[in-house]
Amino acid sequence: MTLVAMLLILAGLFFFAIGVLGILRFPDFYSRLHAAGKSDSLASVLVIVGVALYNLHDFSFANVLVSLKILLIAVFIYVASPTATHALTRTALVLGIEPWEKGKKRR
Amino acid sequence: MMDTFILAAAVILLLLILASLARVVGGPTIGDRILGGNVVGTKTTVLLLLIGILYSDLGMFVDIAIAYALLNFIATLGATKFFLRRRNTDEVLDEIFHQQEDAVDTTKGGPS
Amino acid sequence: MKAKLVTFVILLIFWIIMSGMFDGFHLTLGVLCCLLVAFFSNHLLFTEAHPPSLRGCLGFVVYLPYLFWQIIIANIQVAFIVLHPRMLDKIDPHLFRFDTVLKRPLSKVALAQSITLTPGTITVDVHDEQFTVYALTKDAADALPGEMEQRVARALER
Amino acid sequence: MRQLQQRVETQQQVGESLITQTAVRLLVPFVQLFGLYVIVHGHYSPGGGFQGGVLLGSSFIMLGLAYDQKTVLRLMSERTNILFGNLGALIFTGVGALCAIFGGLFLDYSALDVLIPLGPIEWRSFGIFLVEVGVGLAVMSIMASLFWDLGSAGQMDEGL
Repeated sequence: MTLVAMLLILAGLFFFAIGVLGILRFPDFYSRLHAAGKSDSLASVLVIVGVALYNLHDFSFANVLVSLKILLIAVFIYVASPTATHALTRTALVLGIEPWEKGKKRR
Repeated sequence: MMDTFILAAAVILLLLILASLARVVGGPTIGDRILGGNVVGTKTTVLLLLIGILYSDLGMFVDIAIAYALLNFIATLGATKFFLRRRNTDEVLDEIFHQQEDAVDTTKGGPS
Repeated sequence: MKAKLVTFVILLIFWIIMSGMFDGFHLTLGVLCCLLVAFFSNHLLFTEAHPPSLRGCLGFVVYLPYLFWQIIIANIQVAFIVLHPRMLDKIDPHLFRFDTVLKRPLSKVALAQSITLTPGTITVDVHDEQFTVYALTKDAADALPGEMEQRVARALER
Repeated sequence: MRQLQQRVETQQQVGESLITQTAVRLLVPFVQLFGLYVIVHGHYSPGGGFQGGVLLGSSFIMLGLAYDQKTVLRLMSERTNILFGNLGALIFTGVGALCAIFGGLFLDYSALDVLIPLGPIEWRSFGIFLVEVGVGLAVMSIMASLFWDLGSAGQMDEGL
């Protein structure tokens, strides 16, 4: 159980690192949103499931409830994170932030 | 042993938060700054859970994490809504879409 | 009435998971709070035109593993693009539009959120039947609307 | 209430996003319940009256951000909101003053034992709970009305 939790947390950290690298390396705002929105939601859910599994290592009813509570955060992130990404993209398009096109310099 | 691992994970997460702060401070557009704030918020939610394990009082820190995730979501929504400010989004989107189509047509039709 | 009852039961389950205390004082207050919220905002969780149905929930639960698999594929693709040394050759961002066959607002939103979470695409706008999508690569744009729309239709329509 | 339902059904207005509206609509009942949970469990977990009140108020702020202000004002009118705020302040000071009347100090809950004999320790925990409900109501009302007033410059028409 603990080993699985460790692996999940490591995978989560890897995807967090990918997300951060993405928002530092991509050329424009919209592609940064791709990196941030996707990597962050998967990575945080992986770490959260890992923490919930690790919490079960001394098994009791109260700990099961706490683990379920942690999983509620994962559900919340899966509703909220795409919504935030969508709202940001929409606002940026309406504000007129220019997308990067092939052959231009990165900003 | 597990405590050391969790501590290392928390420290790595902190370093990642510092790296994404670069986007908040030096982002060329306002969208980048909001995006950076959102990313930092997501990481902080997870970091709170890890701190909860380290203090071996997870049930308490989960409440804080949920509240933090919620407030982060509301902050992003509020910021985007503030910059939209009663504009007619549909018309603007139509305009952008047609501009892009025209650009594609000219690049295809013209001498390459 | 049915909507209120279902909302109350869902909220009570939520409360019990959150609370973790089963003495009389907290349980009574929990039931009271759930009644209050269920009475005050049941029309937010379930609208009148689409009352709660067991079939919809089951269909959504069947849909989730597929969505999760797609999300993992999406992340591996993004990781590949981010770690690629000549990243700028790989990406070709552009907007595109398509029409959907979905009717219910809820299933449209489910499709939009799935698109946002899966390979290289972000939903920008949903207007009537028209989806405006921002794609990172050409391949990702060509794949829409494909299997995902059919799966959402099977899970949530009707 | 009826008209809010129609808004929820028809959804599409100028400049409003269906996705944001639906996500917020599904989240709001759970946010409200979480706020009530934070108020009720104030003395076992972090939080209490103020934090729970902020969460309750933020549920109205979320609705105001996704729909527009008129819709939220139909769910909870300005008059009800002011009433809640004053009721919260009344509960807080009322409990305190009752303590003072029955021979203790201000907010010395064990003095309320004369009123209903439960024992001073039980009264201390129950008195804290009553005060927290009062604080929560007041903070909820003030958060909501702050957002409404600032967002619409006092006009209460469209909102941010």
